[in-house]
Amino acid sequence: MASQDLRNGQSIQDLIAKSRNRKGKKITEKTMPILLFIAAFISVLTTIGIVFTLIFETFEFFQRVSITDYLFGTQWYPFSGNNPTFGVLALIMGTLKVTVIAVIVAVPIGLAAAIYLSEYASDRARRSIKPVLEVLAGVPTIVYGFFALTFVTPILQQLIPSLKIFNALSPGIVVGIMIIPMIASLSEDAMSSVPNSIREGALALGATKFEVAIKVVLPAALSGIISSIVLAVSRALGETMIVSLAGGASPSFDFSVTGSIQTMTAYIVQVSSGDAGYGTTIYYSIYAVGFTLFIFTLIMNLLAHYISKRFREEY
Amino acid sequence: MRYIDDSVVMKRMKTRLNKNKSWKALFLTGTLFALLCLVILLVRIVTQGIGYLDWDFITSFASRSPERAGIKAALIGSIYMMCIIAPVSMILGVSTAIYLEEYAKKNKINDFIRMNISNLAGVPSIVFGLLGLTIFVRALALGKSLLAAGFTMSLLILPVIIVAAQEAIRAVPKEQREASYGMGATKWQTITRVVLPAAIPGILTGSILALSRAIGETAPLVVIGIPVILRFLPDSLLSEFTALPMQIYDWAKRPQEEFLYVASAGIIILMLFLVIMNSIAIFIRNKFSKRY
Amino acid sequence: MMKNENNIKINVQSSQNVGEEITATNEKNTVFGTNNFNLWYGEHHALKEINLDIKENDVTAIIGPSGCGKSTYIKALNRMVELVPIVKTNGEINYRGRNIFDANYQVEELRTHVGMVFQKPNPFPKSIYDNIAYGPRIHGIKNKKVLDEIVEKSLRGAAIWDEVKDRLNQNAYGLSGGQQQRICIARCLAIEPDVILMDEPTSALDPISTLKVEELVQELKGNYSIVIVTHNMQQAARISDKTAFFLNGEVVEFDNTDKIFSTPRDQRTEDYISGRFG
Amino acid sequence: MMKNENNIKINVQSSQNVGEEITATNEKNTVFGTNNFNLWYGEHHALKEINLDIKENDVTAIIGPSGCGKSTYIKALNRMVELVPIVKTNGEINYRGRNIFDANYQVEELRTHVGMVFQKPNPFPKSIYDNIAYGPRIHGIKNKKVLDEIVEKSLRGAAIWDEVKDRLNQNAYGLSGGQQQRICIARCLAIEPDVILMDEPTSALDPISTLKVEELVQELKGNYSIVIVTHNMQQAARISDKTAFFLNGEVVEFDNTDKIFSTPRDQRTEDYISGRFG
Amino acid sequence: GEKETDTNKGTETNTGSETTNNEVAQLTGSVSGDGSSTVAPITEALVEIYEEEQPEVRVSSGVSGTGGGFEKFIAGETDFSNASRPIKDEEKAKLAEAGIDYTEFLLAYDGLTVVINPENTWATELTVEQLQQIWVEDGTTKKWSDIDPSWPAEEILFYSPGTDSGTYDYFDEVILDGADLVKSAELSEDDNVLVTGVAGDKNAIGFFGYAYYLENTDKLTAVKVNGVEPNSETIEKGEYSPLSRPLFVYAKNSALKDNEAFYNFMEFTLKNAGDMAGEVGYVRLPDAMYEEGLKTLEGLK
Ligand SMILES: Nc1ncnc2c1ncn2[C@@H]1O[C@H](COP(=O)(O)OP(=O)(O)OP(=O)(O)O)[C@@H](O)[C@H]1O
Ligand SMILES: Nc1ncnc2c1ncn2[C@@H]1O[C@H](COP(=O)(O)OP(=O)(O)OP(=O)(O)O)[C@@H](O)[C@H]1O
Ligand SMILES: [Mg+2]
Ligand SMILES: [Mg+2]
Ligand SMILES: O=P([O-])([O-])[O-]
Repeated sequence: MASQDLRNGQSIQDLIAKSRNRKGKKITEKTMPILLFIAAFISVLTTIGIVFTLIFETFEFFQRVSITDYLFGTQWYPFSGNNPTFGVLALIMGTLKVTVIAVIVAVPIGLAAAIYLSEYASDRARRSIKPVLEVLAGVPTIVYGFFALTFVTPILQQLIPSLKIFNALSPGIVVGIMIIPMIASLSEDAMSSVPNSIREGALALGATKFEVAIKVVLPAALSGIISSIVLAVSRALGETMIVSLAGGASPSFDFSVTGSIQTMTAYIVQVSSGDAGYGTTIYYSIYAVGFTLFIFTLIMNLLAHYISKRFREEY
Repeated sequence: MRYIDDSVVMKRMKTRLNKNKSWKALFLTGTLFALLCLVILLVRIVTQGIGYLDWDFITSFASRSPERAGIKAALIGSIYMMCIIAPVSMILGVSTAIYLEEYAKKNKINDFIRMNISNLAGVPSIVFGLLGLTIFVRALALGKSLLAAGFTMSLLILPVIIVAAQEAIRAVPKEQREASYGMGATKWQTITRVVLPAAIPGILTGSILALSRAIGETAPLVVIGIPVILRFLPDSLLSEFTALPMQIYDWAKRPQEEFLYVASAGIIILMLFLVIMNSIAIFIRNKFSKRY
Repeated sequence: MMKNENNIKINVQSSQNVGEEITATNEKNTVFGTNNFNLWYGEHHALKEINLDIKENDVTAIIGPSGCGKSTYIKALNRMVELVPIVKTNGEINYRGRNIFDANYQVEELRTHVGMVFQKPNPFPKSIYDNIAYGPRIHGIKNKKVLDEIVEKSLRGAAIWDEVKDRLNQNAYGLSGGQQQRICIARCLAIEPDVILMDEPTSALDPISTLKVEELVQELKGNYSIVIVTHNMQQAARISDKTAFFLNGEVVEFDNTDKIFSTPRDQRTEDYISGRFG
Repeated sequence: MMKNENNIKINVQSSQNVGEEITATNEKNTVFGTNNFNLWYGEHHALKEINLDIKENDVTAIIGPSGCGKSTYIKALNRMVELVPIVKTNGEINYRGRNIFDANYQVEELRTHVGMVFQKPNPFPKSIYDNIAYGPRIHGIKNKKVLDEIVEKSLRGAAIWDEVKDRLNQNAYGLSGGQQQRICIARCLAIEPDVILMDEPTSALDPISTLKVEELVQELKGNYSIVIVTHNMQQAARISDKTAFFLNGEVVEFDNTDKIFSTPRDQRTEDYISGRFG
Repeated sequence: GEKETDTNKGTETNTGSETTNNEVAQLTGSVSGDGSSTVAPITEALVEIYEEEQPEVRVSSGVSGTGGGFEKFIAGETDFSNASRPIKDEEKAKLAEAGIDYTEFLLAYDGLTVVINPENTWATELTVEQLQQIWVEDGTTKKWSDIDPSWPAEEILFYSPGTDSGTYDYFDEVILDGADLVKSAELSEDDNVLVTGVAGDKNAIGFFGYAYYLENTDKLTAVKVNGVEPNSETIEKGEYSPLSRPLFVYAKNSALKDNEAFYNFMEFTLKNAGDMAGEVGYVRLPDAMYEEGLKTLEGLK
C-alpha cells in the first residue's frame, strides 16, 4: 500500500519540490491581474464612450440652440418648420409623470409582495413565486407597450371618460407593473438576508409576524430596499418602448395625466425611427436629450450609491 | 412595580393579531396582483398569437402576407446574437468581478471602477443604442452586423453580470480561500480551483437572467437600425441579421390587423425563449443553493 | 394567565441588591409540565415521550450530546419549533396549567411570558435603547419616561448598565459578543417574562463573558424560572438546581443537579458525565 | 530549504503503527524562531516584541484570553496574516533558519511546509478525494496512482480512512463536523508538511469529535511539529508539551506545559489558569 | 392561400421576357437598404419574390423612416434608400460632402388619406381650404364649429405622422403651404398608433398612407377631398389630387457599377414594383415611367 512511500521512496515533498517553480505558474500569476484589470477597465471605457458619443453631438446641438432655451424652455416643438422650439422641460415633465405614476403603483405592491414572500410565504411558495415574478421582469418592454395601448388604456377609458387614447396614466401604470418584480425581488433579497436569528429574537418576545416584518426586518433591510426602489426609478426613467407606444408624442409642460405626453426616451425613438435628416438640428437634439437622460439616471444612481453607503445595515 | 401590565397586554393582543391578519391579506393581495398581471398578459398574447403559431411559422422567413410570415430569420438571428453576447459579456463580466473581488486594492482607480459599474447598470438601454451606433456601427465600421449588435448588448448587460458574479464570488466563504492558501496555493490557483467552482452556479444564474434581458431589448436595435426585411441567415460575424424583438416591433406596426396576431405569435416564441432560459437559471440556483 | 398562583415576588432593582428576593411559597409551583410529549421533524422522531416538570425559580439545566434534542425541547417550550414547517407534535406541554399546543392558545401571548436567549447573540440592528424597548413597545408602552425606566432596569438586571449607559443610542452591533449576549438578556427581561429559556447562551462567548453571563443567571434565578441548555457539564454543575439529561430524544434522567453529578441513577448518565461519550 | 538540518524522520505508514517513529536528534531542533516580532493591524499593535522558539516534534499550545493575539501569531507563522491588507510587521520569524518575512521568501513554498487547520472545519465543496488531492495537485502531482496513494495515506494519518473509504467520491459537506475537521487535517497531511498549525481546531466540535481530534494530535506529534491555539486550558494541559501564554499581544510566559499549569512564574498566568479572568 | 397563387403568376408573367438573361447568371453578393416605412411593404414583397430568382443574393433592408434611411445612406452604410418624399437640400449637400452620387427612381403612388372617426358624420367631405383651416397652427384651440358653424362645438383632436416623416412633409407642402401644423397634434412614427388614435376618438382627425386606411376601413372613414374619394383608380389617374404622392428609391451609383447583384436587384425592382405596389395597398405608376426608370438604370451600369 502506501508503505512503498510513493514509489522510489520519494516523499510527497520531494515530488512537490520537483515540480516547483514551473515557469508557467509564475507568468500566470503576474499576467492574470493585468488581463483582469483590462477587462475591468472596459466598463470604464464604455462610460467614456457613452459620454463622448453624447457630448460631441450635444455640443453641436448647442451651437444651434441656446442652452438656456433648452434647459428652461417649456415648449418642445422641434418639428415646427418655421419656429422650432427645444424646451426640454416639456419632455422632462412627461418622463417624470410616467415615473411618478410608476412608483406610486410599484412601490406599495412591490414591497407588499416582498414582505409577503420573505416573511409570510412558505419556502415552497417563495421558491415558486419568485421566479414567476422574475419572468414578469423579463417580459420585453415592447410586449408591455402593446399591453398598455391595447388593454390598459381601453379599460382606463371606461373608468375615466376624459382619458385620451395617449396619456401618461396608462404607460405609467404599466411601467409600474414592469418594475414591481424588480422592487419585489431586490427587496425580498434584502429582507431575506436579514438573519433568521434576528427574527427569532423578535418572535420570542411575543411579536406578531407583522411586527417583526415592519419593526425589525424592514428597518434592518432599509438600505437594500431603498436602493431597489431607486434602481427601479432609474429603470422607469429610461424605459422606452412602453412610453413610445402608449404615451403619445405631444410633450407638454403641465400636470395632467390624462392627456398625451412625450418622454425623453420616446423622443429619441421617434427621431431614430423617423425621417429627421442627418445633420439637422433635430438629429443633434436626440443626443442632447440622451445626454440629459444620462445625467438623470446618473443622479439616481449616485443617490442609490449614497443611500446604500450611508445606511448600510450591519448585523 | 411591574411595568408590563398583563391585562393591558392581553387587551392589546387581539388588535395586534387582527392587524397582523389584515396586513397579511394585504401583502398577499399585492403578490397576487403582480401574478395576475402576468397571467393577463400571457393569456392575451397566447389567445392572439396561437392561431399563427405552427412549425411553418418557425421555419419560414418573414413575408408580406401574414399567413406565410415566419420568424426564422429573427429567431436564428437572436440565437446567433446570444452566441456573441454570452461569451463576450461573461468573460468580461467574470474577469471584472474577479479583479474587483480578489485583486483590486482600495484605491481611487478601483473605487472609480466600482462606482462606474453601478452607474452603468442604470444607463437606459436606448443610450447604449446611441453608443453602439456611434462606436461599433460607425467608428469601428462593423456595420449593422451581428458583431456590432452583440457587442452593444454585451456592454448593456455587462454591469448586471459583473454584479451577479461579484456577489457569487463574495459568497464563497473566506475559510475556503484560507484553506487553499494554507496549502501553498497561489492566488490564481485559489481563484480557478476554489473560488470559481464554488461561485459558478451564482454566476450562471445571474448571467442567464441578464442574457434573457438582452434578447428582449428592442430600443438599442431600433437605434442601431437593424434591418427587418431580409430572407437569409447570417453567415459570418459581420453579416446583417434581424432579431426577435425587432421583427415583432415591425410586424406590430404593419397596417394589416393580421400582422398584430403574427406579432403575438412572435411574442410567444420570445417568451418561450425567456421562460426556458429562466427555468435553467432557476434549476441551477435551486440545485446549488445550499452548499455550505 | 398567571392568576392561578400566588406570584409574590419582588423584582431585582439593580444588580447590587441581588439575593434579597423573598419567595412566599414553600412548595415550588410547576411552571412547565410536560406530559408524554412527542415531536417529529418530518419522519424524524426528535423528542420521545418526554415527561418533565419545570419548577418556579429554579435553574433547570438540560444537557446531553449533540443532536439529542436539547434545543428542540427548549424551543418547544415557547413553540418556537413551529418555525420549522415540517414539525409535528403530540402530547402536551402545560404552561401554568394550560396546554400551549391547544389550538386556541395564542403563541404571541405565550412568548410574552416565556422569554428566550439564543446561542448566538442576536440583537436587532438598532440602537441599544431600541433593542431593549422593542418588547415593551410592541405591547403598547409608548410613554418615553416609562420606557426609559424599563430600559435602565433591564440593563441593570442584565448587569450591563454601567458598560453601555453612555451609549444607549449606538448600534448594538458595535458591542462585543459577550456584551451583545447580555443585551439580549436585557431585551428579554424588558418584557418581564415569567420564564427565561436559554439555548447554550455562552457557547459563542469567551471565558470572561461566559463567567459574567453565568453570574447573571445566578442573580436572575430569584425572580425568574430559567431553563438553560448547555454543552458544558461544568457549567450545568455550577449554575443549575436541576439537571435533565437527554439522549436520543429521550429524558434519561432528571433530578437535582448535585444528585445527577454525584450519584446518577442511570449508567448512561454516568458515562456521559464522566466523558465516556458525548 | 530544509538542507541545513538532519531531517531523518520516517513517515507514518498508517494509523496503526504510531509511536514507532525514531528521531535521530537528541537536542530538538528549532522549527520556528521568533525574534522581536511585532505586528500591527493598521494602528492597532496586535503582537508586541514576541520571542518564542518552537521545537521540532513538540506540541506547542498557545493560550490566552480572547483578542490577545493567538490567532494573529499562528497566522503569522505561515504568513496568512498577509491576507489582511492593513497588516504591517517588523522583527523576524525564522523558519528552519530563514526569515520568512524576507522579501524574496516564497510564501507558497513556506505554506507547503507549514500546514494549517482552522477553527471551523472548512473542506472544499468537492468530493472527499478531491479535497485531499487538492494540495498535491496544485503542486503539480497529476499521476492518478500517486494521488490515490497520497489520499489513502493522508486519510489514514488523520484516522478517518475507515469511516470514509467507501465514499471517497461523495461531497465532503455530507460529513459531520468532527469528520470534516479530520478531513481538513488529512488534507493538510497530504502535502506532508513539516509543521501543522491549528487554530482552535475543536472549538466548533462536540465532545466526542473533540476527543478524536485530540487523540489524533497526540498521534501526529511523532512526525510533525504542531502549534495549537486553544481556548480550553484542559485541552492545552492534556495534549501539549509546551505552552505559551499570550496576553494583550505579549508572551507572558512560555515553558513546559506541566510547569505552566503547576507552577507558573508569572502572577497573570496563574490568574488566568485558575480562572480569575479571561 | 389565394394571394399566394396570385403572386406566383405575377412573377412569371413579368419576368418571362427576360428569363434568358437570368438563367445564365446566378449571382451572389449582398445588397442593403433602409428608409421609408411607407415603402417598406413594397420592398419586402420585392425581396420575397426576388429570392426565388436569385437565391444567393442577400438583400436586406431596414425600416428607419425616410430620414433615418438617408442618414445611413449618407454614412455609406446602404446601397439604396427608400423615401416617401423627394430628397431634401440638406441631405443632398451631405451626400455631396460624402462624395456619394445617387440616382432617384420612382416606385409607385401612395394616396395620402385623411381619416375621421366613423361616428363623425359632418366632416366626411372637405375641401383643400377646409383642410388647411383645420390643420394650420394659428394659436387657437380649434373646434369643429370654427370650420363650419353647423358642426359640433367640440375640440378637434389631431393625429399626424411624425412631423419629420415623408408623409408629413408631403402633407405640409401640398395642404399647409409650408405653414406649421397644429401644435396640439399627436405625432407618431407608427401609423397603427394613429389608426388607434382616430378610431378611439369621435372628434379625431388624422392622415396617413392609403394602405393603412385600406386595412382599417371598418374603423375609419376616409374623407373625400374636393369631392374625390381615395381609391386605386382615382389615385392612378391622378384624380385624387393633390394628396396622391410618389414613392421613391434612391440608389448609390457606385454600387450599381461595382455590385452586379445590386444592379440586378434594382432592375428587378423596376420591373416588378408596379405589381407589388398593388398587392400591398399602393398604386402602380403608368408603365412608361417604369420603362424610363429602366433606361436610366441601364445608363449607370
Ligand atoms: N429544522 C430541522 N429539520 C429537521 N431535523 C432537525 C431540525 N432541527 C433539528 N433536527 C434534528 O433533530 C434532532 C435534535 O436536534 P436539536 O437541535 O434539538 O439537538 P441539540 O441537542 O440541540 O444538539 P446541539 O447540541 O448540536 O445543538 C437532531 O437529530 C437534528 O438533526
Ligand atoms: N482583520 C483584522 N483587522 C483589524 N484588527 C484585527 C483583525 N484581526 C484581529 N484583529 C485584532 O487583533 C487582536 C488580536 O486578534 P486575534 O484574532 O489574534 O485574537 P485571538 O487571541 O485569536 O482571539 P480569539 O480567542 O477571540 O480568537 C484583537 O484585538 C483583534 O481585534
Ligand atoms: Mg442545540
Ligand atoms: Mg482566534
Ligand atoms: O416612413 P415614412 O414613409 O413616413 O418616411
